[in-house]
Amino acid sequence: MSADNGPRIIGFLCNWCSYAGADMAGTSRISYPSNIRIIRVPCSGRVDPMIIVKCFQEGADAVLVAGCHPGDCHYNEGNYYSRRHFALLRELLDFMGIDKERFRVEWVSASEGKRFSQIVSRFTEDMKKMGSREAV
Amino acid sequence: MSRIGVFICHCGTNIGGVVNVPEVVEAARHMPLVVFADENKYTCSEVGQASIRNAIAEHKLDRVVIASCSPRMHENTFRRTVAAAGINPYLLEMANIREHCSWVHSDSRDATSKAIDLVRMAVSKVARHEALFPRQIGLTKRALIIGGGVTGIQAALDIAAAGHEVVLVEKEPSIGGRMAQLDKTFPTLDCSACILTPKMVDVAQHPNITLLSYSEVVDVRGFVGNFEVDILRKAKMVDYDKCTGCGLCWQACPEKIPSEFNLGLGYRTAIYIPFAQAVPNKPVIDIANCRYENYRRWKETEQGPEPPQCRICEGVCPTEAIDRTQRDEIITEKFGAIIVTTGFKTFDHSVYGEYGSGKYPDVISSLQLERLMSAAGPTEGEVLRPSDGAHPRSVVFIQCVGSRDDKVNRPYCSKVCCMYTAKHAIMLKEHDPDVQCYVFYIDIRAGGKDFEEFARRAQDETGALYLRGRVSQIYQKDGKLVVLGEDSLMGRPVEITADLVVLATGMEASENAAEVAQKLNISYNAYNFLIEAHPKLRPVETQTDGIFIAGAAVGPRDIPDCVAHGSAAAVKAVALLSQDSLTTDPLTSVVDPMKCVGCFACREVCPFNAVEEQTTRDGRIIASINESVCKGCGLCVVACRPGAINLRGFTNQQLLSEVLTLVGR
Amino acid sequence: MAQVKPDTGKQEPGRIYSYYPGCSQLATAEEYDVSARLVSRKLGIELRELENWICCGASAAHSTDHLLSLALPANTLKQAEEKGLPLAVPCAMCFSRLKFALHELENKDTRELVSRAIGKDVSTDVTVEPMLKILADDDIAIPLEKPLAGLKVACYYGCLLVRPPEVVNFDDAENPQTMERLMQKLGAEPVEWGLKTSCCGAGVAFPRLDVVLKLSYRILSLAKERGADCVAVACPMCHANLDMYQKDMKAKYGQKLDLPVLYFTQLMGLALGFSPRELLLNRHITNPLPMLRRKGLI
Amino acid sequence: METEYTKQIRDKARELLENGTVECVIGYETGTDGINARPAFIYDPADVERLVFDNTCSHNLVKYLLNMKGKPTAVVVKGCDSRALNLLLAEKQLQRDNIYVIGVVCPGVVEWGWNKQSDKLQKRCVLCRQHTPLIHDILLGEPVTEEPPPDFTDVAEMEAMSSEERAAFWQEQVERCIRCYACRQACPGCYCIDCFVEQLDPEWVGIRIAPGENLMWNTIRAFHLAGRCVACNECERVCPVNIPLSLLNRKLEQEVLDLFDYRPGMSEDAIAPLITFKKDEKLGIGE
Repeated sequence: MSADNGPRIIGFLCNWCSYAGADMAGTSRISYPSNIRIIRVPCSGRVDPMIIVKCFQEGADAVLVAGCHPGDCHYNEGNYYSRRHFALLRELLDFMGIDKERFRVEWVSASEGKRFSQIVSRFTEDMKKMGSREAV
Repeated sequence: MSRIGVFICHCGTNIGGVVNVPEVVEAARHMPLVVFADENKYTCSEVGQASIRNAIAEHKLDRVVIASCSPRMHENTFRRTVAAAGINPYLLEMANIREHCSWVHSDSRDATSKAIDLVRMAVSKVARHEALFPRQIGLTKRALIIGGGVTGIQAALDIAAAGHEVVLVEKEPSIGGRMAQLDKTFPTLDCSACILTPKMVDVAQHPNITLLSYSEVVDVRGFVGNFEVDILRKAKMVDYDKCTGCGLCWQACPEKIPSEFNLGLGYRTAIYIPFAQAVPNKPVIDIANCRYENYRRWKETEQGPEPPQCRICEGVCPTEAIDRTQRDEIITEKFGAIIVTTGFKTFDHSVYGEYGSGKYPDVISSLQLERLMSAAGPTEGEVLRPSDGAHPRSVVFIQCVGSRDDKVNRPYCSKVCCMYTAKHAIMLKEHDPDVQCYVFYIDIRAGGKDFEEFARRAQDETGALYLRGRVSQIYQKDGKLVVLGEDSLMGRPVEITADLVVLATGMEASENAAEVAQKLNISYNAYNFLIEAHPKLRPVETQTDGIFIAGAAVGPRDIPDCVAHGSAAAVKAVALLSQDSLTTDPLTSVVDPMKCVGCFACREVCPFNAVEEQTTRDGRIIASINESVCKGCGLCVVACRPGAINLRGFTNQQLLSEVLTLVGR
Repeated sequence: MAQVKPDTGKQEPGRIYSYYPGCSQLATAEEYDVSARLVSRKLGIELRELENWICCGASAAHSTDHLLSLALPANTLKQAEEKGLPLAVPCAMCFSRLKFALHELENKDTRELVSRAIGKDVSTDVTVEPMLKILADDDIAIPLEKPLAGLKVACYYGCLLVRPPEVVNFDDAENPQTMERLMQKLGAEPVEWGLKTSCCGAGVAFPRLDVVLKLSYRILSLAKERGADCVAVACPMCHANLDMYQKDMKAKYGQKLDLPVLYFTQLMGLALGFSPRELLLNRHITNPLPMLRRKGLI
Repeated sequence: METEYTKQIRDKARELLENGTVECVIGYETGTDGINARPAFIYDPADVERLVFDNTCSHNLVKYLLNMKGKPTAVVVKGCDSRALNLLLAEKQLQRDNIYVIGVVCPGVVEWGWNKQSDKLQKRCVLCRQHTPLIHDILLGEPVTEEPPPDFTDVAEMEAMSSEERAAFWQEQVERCIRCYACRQACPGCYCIDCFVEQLDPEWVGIRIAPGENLMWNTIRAFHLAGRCVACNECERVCPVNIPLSLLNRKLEQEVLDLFDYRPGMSEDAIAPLITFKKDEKLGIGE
C-alpha cells in the first residue's frame, strides 16, 4: 500500500460485530478515508499481539483492532481476553517508543456503521497529524 | 505451485462506478501465483458463476479469489460455485471491494488502489489456504421456542405439524402474550381473543408440543443441532395433574392484587389465572403476595408481628391440588433449534412530564383502553374513565408517544399505533355515539392491506377530528383534562377539554430481551430489538446457526406480520430438524503435537470446552481440539505461546501474509 | 450594593459564589434580590457581587442583534471566569441568556467572533447556576424557624428556567420538581398542577396585553382551582405578569383570583424567620399579607 | 551465614541422595575462576562437598528441572527462583511430588565479575521483594517478614522520556543484539519446544540480524513473559551485549500489577492474567 496517500492503517475486525459494522457503513454509504486496510478475523481475541508488533515493525503507521462490545462477543468471552492483551501491549509499545495513539482498540457492533466510519475518520485524521513512521 | 484465478466484480455500477475495475484486473494479473484474472458485471449472477467455472476448467485453476461484496454476503454462494468446478470450497478467498471500498470511498484513484491492495491481500491469503473437509455430526430433532405470544404459538404449531417435537417456554402463567390483551384487531375488527384462543388451545392439546408455562430460560450451551438449555420452572404451588381448573380457589382467595393483565385497571387474587381463557387454564400461586406464603416466610425468622395464616384455597380445592412443597426447579433439555419470540412491551409514558408523568388517572395508555373495551376486561367492555367511572364524551388520542421521539431515545416508528388509534376511534363511536374523538398525529402511516381505507373510515365516518401536531401540555382542571397542543396545518394553538386522554404508547423490546440475547449469543440493537442475519434476505435467521428470531422481538410488527414471521422461523427450524446429520464448519483450531508443551493455557481460555487431553507416544500429555465443539474463535491460538495451535482459515501464516502484502517486504 | 458577609463563622468550601443580580433585581424585582441575599447569608452561602456586571441583553438583544446578544452576557461571563467562582443568578431570564451564551460559545468561531467584539478572550470555563438550584441543594440544612405549615403553594417555573434542556440542563424540562422539594422542606405543601412550565406571556404584555391576560389567567386560575394559597416564582417577568394584572383578569374573565405571587426566596425567608418588612412582602400588587395572616404565618 | 548455608545444603544433599529420596541434587559449586558459583549436578553422595552457597549464586536453577524428565530431584532455590518454580508448576511443566525444594532465604547476590569478587548487589536484589522462598521442603535461614514496597523508579525514568527518545533508545539497544538467545536459555519461563523466533513458517521474525527483526524478537520475548516473569533477571545477566532487558520485563511487571493486581509465581495454582479476565474490569481499552 502506497504511503503517498497518507497514513498506512491496518484494521483487524472481528467477523461478527465490527466487520459487520464496517459492512453496515458500506450499505448505508457512510464514507470514511480510504487509508485503512481491513483484515477479517473471527474474533478480536484471535488477534495475536505478535501480529500487532509485526505490523509496526514492518512500518504500519497505525493499527486498529475492533471487536464486539463487552458482553456481546459471538464467542461469549473473546473480547474480554483481547481487552487484557491489548491493554498490556499498548503500554509496552508506548514504552518502546510506539505512541499509544497509533494502536487503538474499539468496540463496534454490527449496527454501528456510523460509529465505525467516525472511528476510522478520526483515527486517520489523528494519524495524519502525527505523521508516518518508518519501518525498523 | 498453485494456480490462482482472480475475478473482479463490477456489481453493476456499485463497484465499477467508483473502482476502476480493468485497472484492478490488470494489477491482479501480475500478482504472484495468479495465472488468470477477469472481470464480471455481476459475479454472483448465473452468468458470472458460469464464467468462473469455465475459467477454472480452462486455466486449470486450483485456487480462486473473488473481489466483490462482503464475504458475509456471498462467501457461501461462491464456495458452491468453485466446488461445482471441482475445487475444494475452502480454497476460495474473497476481497470485499464493495462494502469496504466502493461504497465508502468516492475518490476513484484511492478506491482503486485500495481495491488492488485488498485483492493482493486475498491472493496472498488464498495461496496459503488448504483444502478443508466438513464433518458430519448428529442433532436433536427438537425445537425450543422462547416466548408464547402469537408469534411463538404460530411457530410451535407449524413445527409440531411438521412432525417435530416442540417445547414452548413462557414466563407468564399463560400463553397468549400481548394479543390476548387486545379487544378487536384492525382492520377487520374481529375479536382478538376469538381468533387467538383456539390456537392457544391447539398448543395445549398438540401431542408434539410441550408447554412450559411460568418458566424461563436461564442458560444455553452447545451449538446448532446440539443445544443444551437450562430452564427454570417457577414453583406454581399447584399440582397440575390434580387441578381441574374449576376456579373455586381463585374465587375464594381473599388477597387482592392489581392485575398485570389488566394493566392495573382491575384486580386479581393471589392464586390466579391471568385471564378467563388462559392456557393452561390452571392457576398459580403468586408466592410474593399469598398470605400463607407470607406467613411461612415470617415463620422462618419470627421477626415482627405474626401475619395472618390463610390456606383458604387449600380448604376449597376439591382435588387437593394445592402443593405447598413445590419449589423453583431447573431442568435441562436438549434441542436442535431455538426460536426466540420474546415479543414487546409498551412504552412507559411516565417519562413525559407534559402528559402528567403518568400521574393523571384519566391519561391512559392505548393498551389500557383495549382492556377497558374488552368484554372480558375489568369494566366488562364498558369504557369508563378510571378516575370516577364516568362515560367519557370527549376523548383525545396522542400519537407517537415513545415513538419517533429522540427526546426519549425512541427515534423509530412503532408501526401499529396509527392503525390501532383509528380502530379505537371507530370502536369508541360504536360503544357510544355521543363520543367525540380528537387525534393529535405527526403523520398517518397506514401502509398495509386495507389499512388506508380503515384509517380514512375513522376520520370520515366516525367524525374523529385529526389534528396534525404535538401536544405541549396536559393538565387537570375541574375534574377534566385540558389538552394544549398545536394544529400545525392551521398553524395555531389548540386547547381541548377532554374526559379521557389515550396515549398511543409505542413498542419496546421486552425487558429481558437483551438478557436472553446474551445467553444465546445473538446480537441486538441499541433498543434491544434482535438483529437479523440479513435485514432483507435472512429476516428470521441470526448469526448463530440454529437460532432463529421472529415477531415483535425483532422490531415493531402487527399481528399478521408476526404470524407470518413465526411461520417463517418455523420453516427454517423444520428445514434444520429434518436433516439426519449436520455438516460442521471445518474452520476450527488444530494442535500440532510436535509443538504443544501441554501448558493447557488453551483450555483456560476456550469458551466451549473444546480442548481435551491426549497422551503422545513419548508419554507427554498435550492438548487436542474437539472439532465438533470448536467454534473457531481462535482464542487458543493466541494463548498458545509455542505456536502449537493454529486456526484453519485464519492461520498465523495467512494473517501474516496479509499484513506483509500491505507493509514491509 | 454592599457585599453580604455570611454571619455564620463556619464557611463550608464550595458555598461561595459570584453573584449576578441582574437589572430587574435592582428595580421592579428588588424584593427578589433582597430576599435572595438574606436567605443565602442565613444559610452560610456567600454571594460576591461582580463589580462590573452589565445587562444580560434580556428580551431585546437576541431578537435584534445576535452578536450583541452574546457579547453582553459574554462580558459578564468573563468577569465570573476571572473570579474563578460559580456564578449565581436569581433571574430566570438572565440565567437563560447567560446559559445560551455559554452554549453558543462552545463553537470555536463564535468564541473568536465574540472575543473580538468585547476585546477579551472569552472561554466557557465558568459554571452558571440558578439561585433556585443553589438554595434548594439538598446538602444545605435549612434552620426552620417558622415552618410554612398548611401553606399550599403552586410552584411556577415559567419557560426559561428549565428550557431548552440541552442549553440550561436544569431539572426536568416538562415536569420540574426542584421548587416542590424545596417547598416541602419549608413545611409548605406544593400542589400537583399542570401549568408550571407554561408561558405567562412575558414581554408581550406591552404590545398585546390581551395575550398575557389569557395565558397568565390560565395559569392563575388553574393554580387557584388546584387549591393553591399562593404561587411561587423564580422570575421577575413571570412575577410581574402574574402579580400585576389580576384586576384586569377579573375585569376580563370575571373571576376574582386574589392569588398572591411570591418569589420562592421570600417564602424561604419567612420560614427562616425574617419579617415581612425585611422580605419586602409589602411591595406586591396582589397583597400577600392577609393570606399569610390567615394562615398564621405572620 | 553463607558457610552455614553451605554446610546445611551439603548435609541435606547427602541425606537425600543416600536415602534415595532423589537421584540428583541441583545446587551451586565454585566455578573455574575460583570465585563465582556455577550450577552443580550432584548424583553421588561423595560429591556433595562440591556444593556451596554464597553471594555469587546467581543462576536460577529451576530452569534445569525442566531437563530432569521427571527424575526425583532436589534443587536449591532462592526467593525469586521459588516464584519460577510456582510458575512452572502452574503451567504443568513440573510435578511437585518429584521435586525436593531446598529453600534458601536469600541475602541477595552480587554482580558477575570474572576472576574478581564483586561486592555490588545485583539490581534485582536491591529491588527484591521476595527474599524468602515461597515453596520449600526445607527452609534455610530466617524468613524475612518485612518486604519493601514495589519500586519502579527505573521504569518511571524511561517513561519520562519522549516517545521519540524512547524509540531511539531501544533502537540503539537492540542494534547490539546478536540474537544468541542466551536470555531465552536462561529464562525459566521460556521452555517452548519450538520458539517463535526460530519458526520459519510462520516467519514471525526474519532470520537476518537487523534492527527491525531484533526489536521484534526482544519485544515478543518480553510480551511472552508478561504476567509470567518472576523478576529473577537472569536474562539480563546473561546478555553478552548488555541490553537492559529488565526494563521491558519490569515495565510489564508494573502494568500487570496496576491493571490486574497480579504478581507472577506467587502460588503453584495461580492463573496467569492473560488467560483469564474479569467481565466488568476497566482497562482503558475501547472505553
